[in-house]
Amino acid sequence: MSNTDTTVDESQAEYFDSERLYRIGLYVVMYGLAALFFIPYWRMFQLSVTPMKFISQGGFHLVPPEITFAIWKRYLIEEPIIYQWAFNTLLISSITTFIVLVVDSMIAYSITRLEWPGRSIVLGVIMASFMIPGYVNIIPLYTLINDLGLINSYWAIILPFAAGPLGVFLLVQFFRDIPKELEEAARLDGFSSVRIYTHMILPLSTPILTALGLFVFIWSWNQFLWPLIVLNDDALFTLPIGVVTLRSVNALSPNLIMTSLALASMPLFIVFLLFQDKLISSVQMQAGTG
Amino acid sequence: SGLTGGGGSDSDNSGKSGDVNVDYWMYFGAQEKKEMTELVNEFNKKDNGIHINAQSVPFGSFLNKLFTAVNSGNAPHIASYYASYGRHLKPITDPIDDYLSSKSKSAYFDIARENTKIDGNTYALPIDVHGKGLYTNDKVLEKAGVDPDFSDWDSFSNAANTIKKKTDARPFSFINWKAGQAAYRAYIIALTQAGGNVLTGEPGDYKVAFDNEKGMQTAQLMNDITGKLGWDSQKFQSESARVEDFVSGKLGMFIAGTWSINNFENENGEIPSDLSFTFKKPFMFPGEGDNVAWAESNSLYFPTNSNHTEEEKKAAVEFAEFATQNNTLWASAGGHLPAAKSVATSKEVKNTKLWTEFDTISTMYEMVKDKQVRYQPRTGIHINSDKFWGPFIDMYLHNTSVKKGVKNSATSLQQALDRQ
Amino acid sequence: MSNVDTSTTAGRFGSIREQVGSQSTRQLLAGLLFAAPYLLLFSVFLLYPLLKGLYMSLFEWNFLDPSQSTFVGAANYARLLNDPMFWNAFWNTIQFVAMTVPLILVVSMVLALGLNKELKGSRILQFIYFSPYVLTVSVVGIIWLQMFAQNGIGTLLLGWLFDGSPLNSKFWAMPVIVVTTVWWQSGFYFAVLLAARQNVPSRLYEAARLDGAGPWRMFWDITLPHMKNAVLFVLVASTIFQFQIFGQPYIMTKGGPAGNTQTLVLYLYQLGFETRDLGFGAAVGYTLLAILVGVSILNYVIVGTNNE
Amino acid sequence: MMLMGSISIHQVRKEYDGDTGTVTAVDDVSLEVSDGEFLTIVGPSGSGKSTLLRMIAGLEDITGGSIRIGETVINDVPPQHRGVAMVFQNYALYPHMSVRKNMSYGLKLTTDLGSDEIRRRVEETAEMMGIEEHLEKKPNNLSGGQQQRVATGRAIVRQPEVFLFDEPLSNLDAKLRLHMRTELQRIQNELETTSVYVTHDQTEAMTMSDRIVILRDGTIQQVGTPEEVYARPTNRFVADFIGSPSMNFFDVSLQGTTLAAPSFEYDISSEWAQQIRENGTSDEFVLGIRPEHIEATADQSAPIRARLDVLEHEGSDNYLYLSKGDDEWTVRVDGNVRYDSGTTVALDLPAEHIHVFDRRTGENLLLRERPLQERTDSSAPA
Amino acid sequence: MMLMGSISIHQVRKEYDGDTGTVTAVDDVSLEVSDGEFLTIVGPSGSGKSTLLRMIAGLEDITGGSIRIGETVINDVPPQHRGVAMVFQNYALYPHMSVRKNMSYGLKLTTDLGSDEIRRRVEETAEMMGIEEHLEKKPNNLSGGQQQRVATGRAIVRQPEVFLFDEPLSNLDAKLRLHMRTELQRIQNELETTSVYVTHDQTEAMTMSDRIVILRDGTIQQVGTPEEVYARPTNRFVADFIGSPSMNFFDVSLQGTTLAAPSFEYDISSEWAQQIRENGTSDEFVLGIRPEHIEATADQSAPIRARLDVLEHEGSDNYLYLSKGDDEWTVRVDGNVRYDSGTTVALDLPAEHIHVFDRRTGENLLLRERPLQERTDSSAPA
Ligand SMILES: Nc1ncnc2c1ncn2[C@@H]1O[C@H](COP(=O)(O)OP(=O)(O)OP(=O)(O)O)[C@@H](O)[C@H]1O
Ligand SMILES: Nc1ncnc2c1ncn2[C@@H]1O[C@H](COP(=O)(O)OP(=O)(O)OP(=O)(O)O)[C@@H](O)[C@H]1O
Ligand SMILES: O=P(O)(O)OC[C@H](O)CO
Ligand SMILES: [Mg+2]
Ligand SMILES: [Mg+2]
Repeated sequence: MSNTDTTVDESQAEYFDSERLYRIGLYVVMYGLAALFFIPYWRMFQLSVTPMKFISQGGFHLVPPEITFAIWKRYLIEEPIIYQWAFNTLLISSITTFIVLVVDSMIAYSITRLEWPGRSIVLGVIMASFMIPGYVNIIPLYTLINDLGLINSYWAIILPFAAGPLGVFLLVQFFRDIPKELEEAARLDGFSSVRIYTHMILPLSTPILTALGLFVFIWSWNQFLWPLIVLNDDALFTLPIGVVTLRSVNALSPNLIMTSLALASMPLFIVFLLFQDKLISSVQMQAGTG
Repeated sequence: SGLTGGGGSDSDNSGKSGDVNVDYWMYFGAQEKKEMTELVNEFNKKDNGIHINAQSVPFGSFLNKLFTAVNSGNAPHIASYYASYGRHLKPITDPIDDYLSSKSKSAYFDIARENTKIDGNTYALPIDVHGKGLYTNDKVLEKAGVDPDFSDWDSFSNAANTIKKKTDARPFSFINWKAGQAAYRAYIIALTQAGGNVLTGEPGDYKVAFDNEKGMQTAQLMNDITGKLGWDSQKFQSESARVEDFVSGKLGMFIAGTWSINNFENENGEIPSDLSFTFKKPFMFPGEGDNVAWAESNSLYFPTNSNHTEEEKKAAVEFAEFATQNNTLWASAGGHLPAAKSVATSKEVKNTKLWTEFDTISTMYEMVKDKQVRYQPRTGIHINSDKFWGPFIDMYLHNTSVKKGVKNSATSLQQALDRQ
Repeated sequence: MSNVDTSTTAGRFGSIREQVGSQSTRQLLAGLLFAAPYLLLFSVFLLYPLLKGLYMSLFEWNFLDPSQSTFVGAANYARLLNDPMFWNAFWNTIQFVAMTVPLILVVSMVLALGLNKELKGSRILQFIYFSPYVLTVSVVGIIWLQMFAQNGIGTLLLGWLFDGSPLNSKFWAMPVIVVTTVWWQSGFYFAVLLAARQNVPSRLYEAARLDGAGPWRMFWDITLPHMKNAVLFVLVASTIFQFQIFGQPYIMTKGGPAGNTQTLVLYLYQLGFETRDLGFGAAVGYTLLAILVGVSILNYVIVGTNNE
Repeated sequence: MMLMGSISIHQVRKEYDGDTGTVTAVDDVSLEVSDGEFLTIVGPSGSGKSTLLRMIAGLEDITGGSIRIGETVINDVPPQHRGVAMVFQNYALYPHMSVRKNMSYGLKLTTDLGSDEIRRRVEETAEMMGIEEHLEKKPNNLSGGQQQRVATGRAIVRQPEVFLFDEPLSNLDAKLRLHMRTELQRIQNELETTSVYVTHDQTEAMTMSDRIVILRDGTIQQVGTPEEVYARPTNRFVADFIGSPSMNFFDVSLQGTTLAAPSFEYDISSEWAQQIRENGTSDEFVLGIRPEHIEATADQSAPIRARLDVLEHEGSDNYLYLSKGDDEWTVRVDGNVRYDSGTTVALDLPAEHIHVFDRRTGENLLLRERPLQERTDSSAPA
Repeated sequence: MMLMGSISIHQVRKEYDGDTGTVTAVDDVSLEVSDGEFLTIVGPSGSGKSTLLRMIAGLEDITGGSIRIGETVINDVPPQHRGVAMVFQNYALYPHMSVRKNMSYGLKLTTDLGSDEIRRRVEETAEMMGIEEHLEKKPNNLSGGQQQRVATGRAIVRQPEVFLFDEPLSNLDAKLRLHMRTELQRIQNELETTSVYVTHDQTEAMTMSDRIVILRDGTIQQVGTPEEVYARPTNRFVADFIGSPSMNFFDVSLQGTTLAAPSFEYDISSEWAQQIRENGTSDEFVLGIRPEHIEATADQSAPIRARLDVLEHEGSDNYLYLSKGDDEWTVRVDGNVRYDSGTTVALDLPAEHIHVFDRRTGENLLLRERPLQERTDSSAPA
């Protein structure tokens, strides 16, 4: 009981010094990375307000020598197709989110709370479909959508998306953790199955429903390939594909393109700002690490 | 209605009840779209019982969407596409000779009219004839003190070398746009002047013809511009880099379309006042071949759809005639030479800056009149695809050797033709 | 309890008769009703296309008139094996995944470990790190395209490396797409790893401090073993997702230069929606599926044995 | 009316389909609970206590047998119509509803009482439970004890014929548990509603119940009053389970009239020896005696001796933890009796308190000999 | 050598930056722990027990004051060099390392012992803790009790000068807790290493320690042997905290020499009355008496009477829960004494056992009068 180290005295000073150094280094690294991460945003905004004459001159400006909001004005006021796109995207995302929340919570409730034979097999099949990457299916799905006459319709975007297993997976996990006793107490109190779903399960699941909803919303908002394939009419476009066509149609000016990008990303940035914690926690729920 | 499709529209949407409704898909953008929309609105204002419902479909997926729409029975009555794609579109479009007014049969430039016919049947009406020429930045030329003869390679290359020496601008770019299609069209111009062909043979039995010496030489020339000759850079920083360079005086000359003038506009929609340029016939390439330039027509096709009534088909053609024969706007702002002779030479067109000042439309008119333009081969395949011409961009930027590039391009093109 | 409420009693006996009937029948009925809407969506829009894809891949599929399709058996698959375009896309995709996945892991791990410490402004940092993830691929692609354009900052800073736009360089185009993807995706995995890191009981670090472990040892002996599952999630999820890369090359390079950024899904897209070679496209899709299922199973086996 | 709250359980079975075949959670249990009785079910974890309770409640289907409440077989009656109310271990309060709503919901759905009447009942019950001030709060804002009161209140307000409790106190800390225990007892005294109470805490069972059921692996080991199960455990399992600290057990073999353990020998009468031999299945037995029945004597000549490891004081008792070889002893002595650790203590085992069990079957071989002791005498159950 | 394990805590403070300003977790604590002593820190949740312990361990910076171990001020010494080992509440075993690695990890990192020597030490310790068979297992595969043993073993193997325990038993169930308690005592007897033991269970503190520190809101309320804090609590808080069931308290006012509660009156000597008056800050006091000190008399003329609500039997004692008006009584009587619920019981409060506290400050006003009782007498702490 006597093997105290004799190096105690030297090491203590070092111990606290290196602690401080370590923290300084940490700040440098983390803020440095943040700066790197930020560059693209800054570049986007900077270009969007730089007049064409400076852009075509080339050369590099940290801050543009002259600033113009002509393009912002043009998109926001004179050519508001971007509003139409934003509205379309909002519509698609909202409906998708709504359907996912309702339909997925129903089946998750059914699987976790109601006893019927084969439900574990059904769950197994749904979970296995997790492995199927969305794009593998595009060709047959496309012929299906075509056969159903849904090309150029929002349902073509909404329905296949709502068939995805993510929501079922998350909600099943969550519903499983709602104490069974709550439901049993409710049954003793005379709740029917529907009432348990609407008055117990749903209110108790608001956190996960919000998180899932946000996530589905953002995913749906950001869909690119599929809407590109099934939508034909630029008045029906979503923001993400609209923005790309702006680029190939109006072609040139980087300031024009960057303004449209900034406009296209704005709505989700605001959503993210408002719901940062919820969104991040939903990411974590997906990974089962939250 | 938004959810079930077909809802949105670029033109005034509300047709009167009882009107014949005609759907019209177009891929135009920017100025072109503006002018076309105006034409549609003008037509809709007429009290003729027809309502045109115009929708924009992005160019990149236009063909694909059109095929799908026909396939799923949702095709519009009218669709815009290139006139030389008639053979490719034939399986999904209908001929319109039965509906065509007699006036229309002689309204267009012959070359344009002929190009819309397949086996004697009319499949489309041409809106315009547009082609590629040589744009020169006059300030750069002045600075270098050159004024070459633009129909002779030696003279042209001397001038180019002088520009290279005397200014810090690059003299000449073969392409304006980093896209296979741009390379293809420029290549056709040079190849034709060299006496070569892209394809030979008859429809249904086309053979690739540029994988020979002439084709290879022309490709080599193209490759030299960014290589040995050092006239242009091997960098292509963005798709629009050449246009930006041209506008800012870093590029002296380049090959681009009549409509490319729209790309010179700044964020306020104006051509920069300090930019002075000219549009020339691009007949400076070496060789013993014909001095003709590549040309194309935006046209209106009539996709197959068993749901379309006779009345609608008639109305569709009526609109197409209107839109192709009353489109002075198409020249003034869209930058194209109208395909209808009377329109092309109308006062309104001749009074535009494009005719009087920038020379794009006037030059184009001359070339058409003088039969100095030629359409590309009309194949059954989507011949403009990057799949075939991507290698030319790679060659131009020295990512591929000329030999390999030409071979790749030729092989895949031949394969596609055979598969047809 | 002598005053048992009569209404209770009446209610009780009154409704016994109506409610008699097996509980399990009622549960079965309710269960199926609740499950039906999703199952319908699932079977129509997921299961059916999956099977149809397999079917289509056995045909020379006629787009305009499917009834005219000719059965070719495994010919599409044979063609695929001899298709240099497929193999090019395949190897490009593998290259992309092999570069992107480890980079994402490292970057997101550094971000997570750094942000686990209490830093001033950590909410803002978290916002910045995560925010690219909420962008759509088109925005991401175009911004990064611009970063390496003529006067793009990337070109200016790193131009000496690749002489011109890296997106024109056979060597650099893919790395730029990789970096773009890392910027876009790391935030997601950062959030996952951060949560995993925060779930490591702090008591363990205290015990380790008393045991004399330094930061490095703690990382290897405590942090990493605890985050093992999260790290595996990152690896598997990002591998599967990155295998499906489409948007970035579609927007930034169109698969060029010289086909060097052509990827499987991009090829799939071109086959299906440009060439309309649907049968062959379906075969490519199924091959991609087989690869991904293989990756998942491989992972399952590795995780399975690791968790012994 | 008198029979309303009686429960009659007849050969009830419950099987679950587990991953590895069928699990029999409750195995052929028969039991009568009379109206107003307070019956406790104890047993180790997994012994089927909750399952049995939940079958009475209607939360589990009954695989075999029948259960009556009053006159009615309730096997197929849905839970809300069985006239039972249940208090769960973790209270199962609806977290998103106020206390008032928690308490009134059942009344609203299962009776046709007017809302005024419901209000009155809820408030009356809340007052009885001392939670009238918290009626508008959400359960999460209440302490554990208060939540427990709400849960009990929610059961009471429905005025059921039977209360079912599933370990209602186990989430509370020691002091509060003690308090709520007496409170529950007070309430049951007042309402006289038939109650079935599940716990795995034998102290709770011994102090609260009229009768105790000891379950093990889904079968009843013994049913009896606290005094009975304490003094006359039918087998070693019950003897071990009931009483705290547990009974001391020693592996012995019977040699003549001597029970020989590794570290001591103990003589019994020849009648007992014979009885043990007759009933036993082999020569291997277990000798059992409760800590409170062992006498630590001054008489250093006593045959059984062991070394004191630790002495602990509890209430007015001292507990001695002793050992000799592999045999360990726990002995309860008076708080005045004092020993130092390390000293050797002599022990005496009064014959009237020893139990002998068959080592294989665990059966109590001297059951007949064990008189039922009065609960309040000095060696009563702990 | 003798001083090596002594701890000297001098005016130690700990402040945390909370969301709502600074939180003072430990407030000016001074304390001497002598070598080999077993000191227990008790107090309610949030009183600063863990914080104080963790400052000794080096897991928290010390905001003010100093701590010595042996001769060295260890404020700035990193934890691994303080010669302390700690057992955590949830054991903090490294879950992915075998028991053997768990135990040897610290030795490997902080000493230059050869691997043979480490192996020997680990196995020796494992044997001592009875976990030698589990050395190759992962902690998750062990029961709670075994994990506790590993955690303790991991501390022991390092042969520290000071053991620190932070509620090491609170994750175990009642029976196991009792068992491990005696085991820890046995080990500490054997090793004689200075130990600081944090718990909020006063029974643990009373049975295990040489001395007890009672903390409240970061300040020391009292330091003393178990006997001292039981018999001579410096204030109402200590009196309430120590002893189970808790002391009975009644709000009283002093009228002449009579302490008047709502439901009874109690006469005290005039000297006491005077002393109370002099030391008190007002006329409001609290009368306190432990359940075991109240005498339930047959003498029905006794002045204090209350109605019996519940009687509970525990060990060889009966606990009576009585009430009169708002005053509630808990009384411990002999197990033989028997009452029926509902009867009225007469109570006597021996003067030598009553405590009077200032109602505002809580100070024990009769501290001087309270003799230190022997621990083993019949009214010892429970
Ligand atoms: N839903 C179920 N499915 C399968 N087996 C079950 C189920 N519920 C309980 N069991 C099994 O039935 C047996 C009895 O369980 P039960 O919950 O009744 O025990 P218990 O005595 O209440 O235990 P505890 O004291 O832990 O609450 C156990 O073996 C348990 O594993
Ligand atoms: N890291 C911290 N940051 C801020 N405040 C803290 C921190 N750790 C403890 N505290 C506060 O310090 C006070 C003392 O906490 P401490 O953990 O020492 O209490 P404790 O007596 O050990 O309680 P318990 O019995 O619940 O373990 C509490 O008010 C607590 O909220
Ligand atoms: O179309 P998205 O937005 O799903 O893009 C997917 C990416 O291309 C995969 O890396
Ligand atoms: Mg249970
Ligand atoms: Mg603590």
